[in-house]
Amino acid sequence: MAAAFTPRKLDCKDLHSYLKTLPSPVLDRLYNHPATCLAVFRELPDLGRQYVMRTLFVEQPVSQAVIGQWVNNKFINDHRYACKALTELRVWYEQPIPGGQPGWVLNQTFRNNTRVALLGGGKPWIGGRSTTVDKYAKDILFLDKYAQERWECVLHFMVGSSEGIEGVSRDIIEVLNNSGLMRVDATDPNPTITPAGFQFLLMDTASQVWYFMLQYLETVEHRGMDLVECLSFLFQLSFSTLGQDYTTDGMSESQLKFLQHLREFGLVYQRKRKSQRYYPTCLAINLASGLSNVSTGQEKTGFIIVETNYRVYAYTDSPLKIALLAIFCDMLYRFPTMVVCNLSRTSVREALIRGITAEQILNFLRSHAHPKMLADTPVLPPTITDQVRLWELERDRLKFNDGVLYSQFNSQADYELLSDYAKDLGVLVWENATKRVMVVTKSGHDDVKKFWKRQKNS
Amino acid sequence: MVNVTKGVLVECDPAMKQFLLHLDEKNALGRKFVIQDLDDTHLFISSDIIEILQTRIDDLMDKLSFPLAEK
Amino acid sequence: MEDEKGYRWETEYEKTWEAIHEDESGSLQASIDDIIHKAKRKRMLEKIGNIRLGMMRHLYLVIDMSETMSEQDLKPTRLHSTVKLLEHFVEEYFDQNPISQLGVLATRNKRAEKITELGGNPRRHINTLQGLKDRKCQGEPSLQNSLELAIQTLKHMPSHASREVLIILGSLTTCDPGDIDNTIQTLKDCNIRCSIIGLAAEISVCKKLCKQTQGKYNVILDESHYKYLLDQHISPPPATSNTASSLIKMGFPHHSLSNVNKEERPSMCMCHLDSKNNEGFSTVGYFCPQCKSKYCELPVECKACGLTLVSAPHLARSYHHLFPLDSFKEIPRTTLEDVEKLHCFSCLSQLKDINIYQCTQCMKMFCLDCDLFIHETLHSCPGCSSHRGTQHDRMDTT
Amino acid sequence: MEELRNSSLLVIILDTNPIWWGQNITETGSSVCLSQCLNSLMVFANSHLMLSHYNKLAVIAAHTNKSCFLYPLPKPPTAGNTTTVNDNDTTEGGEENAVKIPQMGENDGKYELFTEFNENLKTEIKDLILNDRLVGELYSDSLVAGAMSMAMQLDIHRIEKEAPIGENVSSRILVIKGSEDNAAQYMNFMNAVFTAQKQNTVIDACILDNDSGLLQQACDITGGMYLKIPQISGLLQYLLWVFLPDPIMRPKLTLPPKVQVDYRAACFCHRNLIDVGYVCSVCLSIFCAFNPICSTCQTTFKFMGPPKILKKKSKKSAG
Repeated sequence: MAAAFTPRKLDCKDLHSYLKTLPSPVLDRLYNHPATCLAVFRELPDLGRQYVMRTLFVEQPVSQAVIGQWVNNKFINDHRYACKALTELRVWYEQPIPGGQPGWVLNQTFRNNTRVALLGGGKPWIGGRSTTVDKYAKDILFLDKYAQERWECVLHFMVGSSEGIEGVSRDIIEVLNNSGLMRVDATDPNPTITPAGFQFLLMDTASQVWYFMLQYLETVEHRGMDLVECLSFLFQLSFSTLGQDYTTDGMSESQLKFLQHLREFGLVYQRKRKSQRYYPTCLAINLASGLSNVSTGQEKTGFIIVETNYRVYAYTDSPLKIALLAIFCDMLYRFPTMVVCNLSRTSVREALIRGITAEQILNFLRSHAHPKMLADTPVLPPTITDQVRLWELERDRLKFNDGVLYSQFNSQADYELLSDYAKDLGVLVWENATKRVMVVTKSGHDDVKKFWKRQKNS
Repeated sequence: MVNVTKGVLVECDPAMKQFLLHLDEKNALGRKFVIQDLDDTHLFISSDIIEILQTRIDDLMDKLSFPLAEK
Repeated sequence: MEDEKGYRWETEYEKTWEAIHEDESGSLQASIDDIIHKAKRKRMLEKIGNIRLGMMRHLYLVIDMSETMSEQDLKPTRLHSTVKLLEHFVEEYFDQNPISQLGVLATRNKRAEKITELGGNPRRHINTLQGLKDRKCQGEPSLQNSLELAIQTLKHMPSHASREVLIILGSLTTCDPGDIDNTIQTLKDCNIRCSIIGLAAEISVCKKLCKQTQGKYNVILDESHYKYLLDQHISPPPATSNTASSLIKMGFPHHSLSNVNKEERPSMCMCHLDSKNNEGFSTVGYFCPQCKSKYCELPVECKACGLTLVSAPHLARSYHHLFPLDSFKEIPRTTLEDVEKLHCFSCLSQLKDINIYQCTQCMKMFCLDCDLFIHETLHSCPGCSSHRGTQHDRMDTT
Repeated sequence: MEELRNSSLLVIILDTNPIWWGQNITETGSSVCLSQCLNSLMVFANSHLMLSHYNKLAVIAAHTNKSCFLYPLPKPPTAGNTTTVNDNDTTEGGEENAVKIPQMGENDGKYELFTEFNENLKTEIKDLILNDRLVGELYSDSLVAGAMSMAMQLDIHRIEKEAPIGENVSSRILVIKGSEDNAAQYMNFMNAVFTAQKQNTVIDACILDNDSGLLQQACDITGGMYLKIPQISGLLQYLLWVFLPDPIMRPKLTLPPKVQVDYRAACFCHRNLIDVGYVCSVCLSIFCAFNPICSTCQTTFKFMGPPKILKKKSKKSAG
């Protein structure tokens, strides 16, 4: 009950934090593919990238003191941060230099494959470009449209609109359910959207795809596919060229299966299931940019105008976009190419109750703002941003914590004994030593009670 | 001797606390619910009242806010 | 009447529909594009051609600080708006006139006071200008007192330099101790050019002053017009006929860095001699080639031997005024063959505008944006300078 | 990590002067020829592209008789693609000649974008050098100023037209140069430098042989790095060390100290560098000796004894 009152923020990891969760043998295997090395390299902090570039052609370990000197003393924190990131991702590890002093040496696999990516040599990437001309060659416009349609199918499915539902496969539904974006209720066979799902809808496409892929990758091993192979392939896709066709030659069983899934999500285009050729779409290619949690320039131009009188005009006829707006707006009028709606306290509150944060709403409005609005700074009128935030704060005036109240202690010593114990356990939420009153969390109550009984008996 | 009571710890701003105390005093929710007044920003209340309390507070906020846009 | 145009703001908006024509498909887009495009090019074409310019300018800015300047017809107040625009003006002024000098005077309470001395450092002027925002606007301005104050310094300036005063006047009155006609006569004798930008309405005495001293007198319409008027004072004015021309001896000092010569001793620079702290005491600096005095910035006049010290880039910055780039020829896109294959020489984009611009020397084609950029900022044609045959500087050919 | 996405445009201007490269091999006995330098350059350029998804690149050749883009190239519109400058998300490879792929470089583990860029660069350089035979005269200096003007334009075009909102494009120009300064292009050169300063574009210079006074000034004015490398064979290490970090990164790193800049001017009459000279008050032409008539603007100067005394006198007489 009380838990429902604190909205759960959708946790979208970036590549760095995702890779950190992987065990080191998996990481080492991942570095066997140049594309992964490239992707990891780009995720490193600025200084880290410079270190890698400087040591890329140095075979021996480099003294840590020497590397420390590359950096201006004022930026020692940046230096430490970079070193930590490099170590965490196993890009380099510690090894003493001949004099016995501590040094860093690049991970050999990483070094070799980064060099391959940079200079050439080594094995060709999986698949590779097709060597023949495609009779049914597709241009970029087509691919963009295709990818957008596929992805919107997924979103349509989530908002429960009837459009394009047939395009959503069981696999997609499974991922959506597993990730907690949708939920199957006992009463209704069709899955319904969860608060997390609403937050998901308001993210930009690149982040959506990345979040979705992360959730998908969690399930990969259950499906009997190899995580490393899939990841390598995914990274490779993100470094391929839009509008270029690639062949499926040389792909492993897992990867072919993976490719079929990607086809369902709209990350690649394949004319027929058995076709030997596929085109990566912008969804896959933008994955690399989605990694760093920024929106891509590929997004369609914005369509929303927000006025200071809380009125929102959306120049669109897409039912999906209208459905998204309806999550936090009151619809007023609908015209063939535009809808007019109002941001009101009730409508925003409804969204907030669903677990959507004010920041997400504002972000959605900002990222889909009409070019005319983008010309102003700030993009959204400050009255609107402030008010939406205030509406959110207003709901936060009361914080409920289930707990147990301990009062009427006989002695100060008893009180201190118990409060210290609760403090050590980290379950003490409030105390007042003079009144000899304290509150512990519900979960901590059992431990504290047991402790008290033991104390009393002894 | 120690007295143990289960309930909910409420953290809020002083104004809100006064409102809660007021509701309690006036029996506005049909009964008393504040178990202990802890300090300026904390109250300890019985847990079964929360749902009713929520709606009451929402009502209050509704009364306090004005429709911002004309339909 | 020259003043007729732009006198009433409505004039600009009369019969606006006449300028718009529908194209075959009934769309107005084409003619709107055309209007925008003409406006873009207008400023560029207004530039004056190759005439003698007064390149070494000594300019006094006189700022009215009287009560009228706290009026709010410019937002937030006249003074704030003025200071903001002047900051930009000072920066641009030194960018375009690197070997020139500038000083600031203020007038209020029937007096005139010197805010900054004539000098060549934009930062110092901008800092003091920003300080002006917090000062109170009081009393009446005095035109005569401020002019006299400016004359005192300007009349000592060398005869080859152009001497100028630019007055920002918010008030409609002036409180003068004597006959301003005498002052105007002195200004004329000293060859000082006075220009005034009025913030309120036209005043006869100002008009007379500007006319007699060959300056410009304008009254602003709104803030953007204000900026436009100020911008007109950025480019050097044509030299007056009685400015003496001469060859000036200048020094191009070496810049020395501390790490080059270890045994060199640190020394005090001439510009910070009066300062109490250690500022300016180092081995780094510019050394006068004639007497070896040290300065920490250029351009400056050597305090020891009187030599003007500049660096070559300072002079080079002004050359584009003297050798302006000829305008490009405008060619309608439709008259060309193979239009699809054409792309702008410098930015490589396809040429899609209605008109294409062609350099008359190297015959390379450019898009409108690049054309504007070339003439407003770059001042040299990328096409010409990237071919051996046409690369030579315009200053060699003139 | 960062709110605004920073993309960095690097324009490399490579001096391809055949005379200097030829001399470099014959006279100094150096074994480094243009193609080796080109290899280093390509690794460096690849590294730049590798640093970030949003990094962009252009290469311009400053040749003896012309300067021209090596990469990107204006696309024939048949490719159905209006973006011409390299961008990782858009394509260069949308061309119809898929059959050509196996020929251009063995299909290996190199990132295909790099492969493509490198192949394009090689072809263009080859064309450029083979065309030399068609041109009669060769000069020992290169058209760096032209290349810089082109770089500035490209830069502006990108910033104003193509950069999406919220993208912060920082651009810089790296000049890799061996041949001597081209005095005839002084004004064009300086104009490009001032434009760069205005646009906050940094100019870096990597000097292979003769110190360049002009580039020293350019780097100093725009806040870039000027480095004369001791041996050409170490080019790649210097490029990666000094020139790979973009200007935002540089304050964090320990880099070689700034060089002493020669701010002397060249006189208009003999193109000599002078310490003290005479400047025409009307047109600012610089002369190394006193002349009664300005050769540039034909102004007749009042002849009043030695100019230095004239200056003092005029001051006194006015006061």
